[in-house]
Amino acid sequence: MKKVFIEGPILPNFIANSIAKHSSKKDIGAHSLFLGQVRADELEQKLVTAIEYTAYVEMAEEKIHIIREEIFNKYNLSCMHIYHSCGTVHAGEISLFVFTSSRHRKDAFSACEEIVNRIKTEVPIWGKEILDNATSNWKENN
Amino acid sequence: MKKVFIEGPILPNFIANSIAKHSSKKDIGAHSLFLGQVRADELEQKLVTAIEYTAYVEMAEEKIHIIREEIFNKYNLSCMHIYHSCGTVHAGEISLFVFTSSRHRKDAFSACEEIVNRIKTEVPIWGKEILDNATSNWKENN
Amino acid sequence: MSIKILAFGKVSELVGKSTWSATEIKDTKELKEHLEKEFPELKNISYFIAVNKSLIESEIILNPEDVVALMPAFSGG
Amino acid sequence: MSIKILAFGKVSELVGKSTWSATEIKDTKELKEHLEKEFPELKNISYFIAVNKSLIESEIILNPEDVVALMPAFSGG
Repeated sequence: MKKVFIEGPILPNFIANSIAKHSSKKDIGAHSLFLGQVRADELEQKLVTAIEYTAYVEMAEEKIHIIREEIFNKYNLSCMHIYHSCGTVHAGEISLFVFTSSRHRKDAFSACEEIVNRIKTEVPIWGKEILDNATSNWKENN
Repeated sequence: MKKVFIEGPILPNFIANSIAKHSSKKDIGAHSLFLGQVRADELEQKLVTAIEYTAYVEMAEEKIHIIREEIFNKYNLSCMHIYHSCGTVHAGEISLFVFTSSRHRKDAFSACEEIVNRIKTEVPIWGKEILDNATSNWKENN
Repeated sequence: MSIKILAFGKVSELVGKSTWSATEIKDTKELKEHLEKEFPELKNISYFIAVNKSLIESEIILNPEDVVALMPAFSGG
Repeated sequence: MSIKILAFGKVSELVGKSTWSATEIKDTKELKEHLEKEFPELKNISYFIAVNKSLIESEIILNPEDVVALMPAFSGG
């Protein structure tokens, strides 16, 4: 099964390397990338300084594998990459990276958005927001 | 008016730098990036090796400025960046980079896709496909 | 022979542990009753149960070696 | 006093130049007639006309110093 979890933030250079690897795939005309960045939200006058991510890793990897297969069957894609942070990711850093590539742009766009929606609702990952007074709050996806 | 045209391909490191600059914008939760890559299409048994882009630069920049304003009014975005190559871009290299950022993902996704569609249909840029027998063909967007 | 229990997120915080074993529990309904007796705050939050990495849609019998995960609403991304 | 003409893409290739001037042309209709007489292949392709960077939707009068662009269908991206 493809590696999904990355300890700590997903760095811009990692994303650049991932993009560069596709230059040899000459049937690709369109890439859609989604990056989820940790926001410094204000909760009852406290600022979020980081999110600590935990996951039920085995189940999450299985679920993401199923999502991969279903999205590959539904859209005409050349490539798909999904990475999620575990551990601490500070405000302003990136915790989710979804990358789809296709011949024409419509497939890459639609697949990328659908993968992000499914990861947020179907994959057992939890984010604990760390506040600037050292308290914490379990994040809830809308 | 913001600089749009870049001579030659848009490099992965340029994209990484652009991503990294957003880490100080702590109200951003979602980035959507589109990358257009030159395909090595086959035309009557000849392979496309590169596209030479020309533009009516002054009009293109004005048009992209208008698109920027309209998209900012329509969606709740924190940031928007649009770059297009001029000159020669080889197969496998990137010629278009659209980057939208927002608090929640829906705005970034919808805005990014709409900008790409509008650039392809409304902005005076032309691509000449260079074939591997040294002939050429004017590209047509569908 | 016992079942293995995993707790995540807010559930793990409330029960003060993330993995333990239990014996003599016949089904998921009985498991929840046991847990909510020991940790009454669990009644106030909603959580899903997965048995062997599959979310259950109704109560099911538990067998020895089953892995039961207690999972609050997901918040990845 | 003359108008400035810019040609792009396939139009530029057909006429063999990308920028030149013309005088005594009263409107866009007359400009097209002139061009298509000199370069008959232009009749076989479709192109838009922009005057001072605005696409025209019907024929318009040309004034001295106007910049007229002959533009085939766009193919950026």
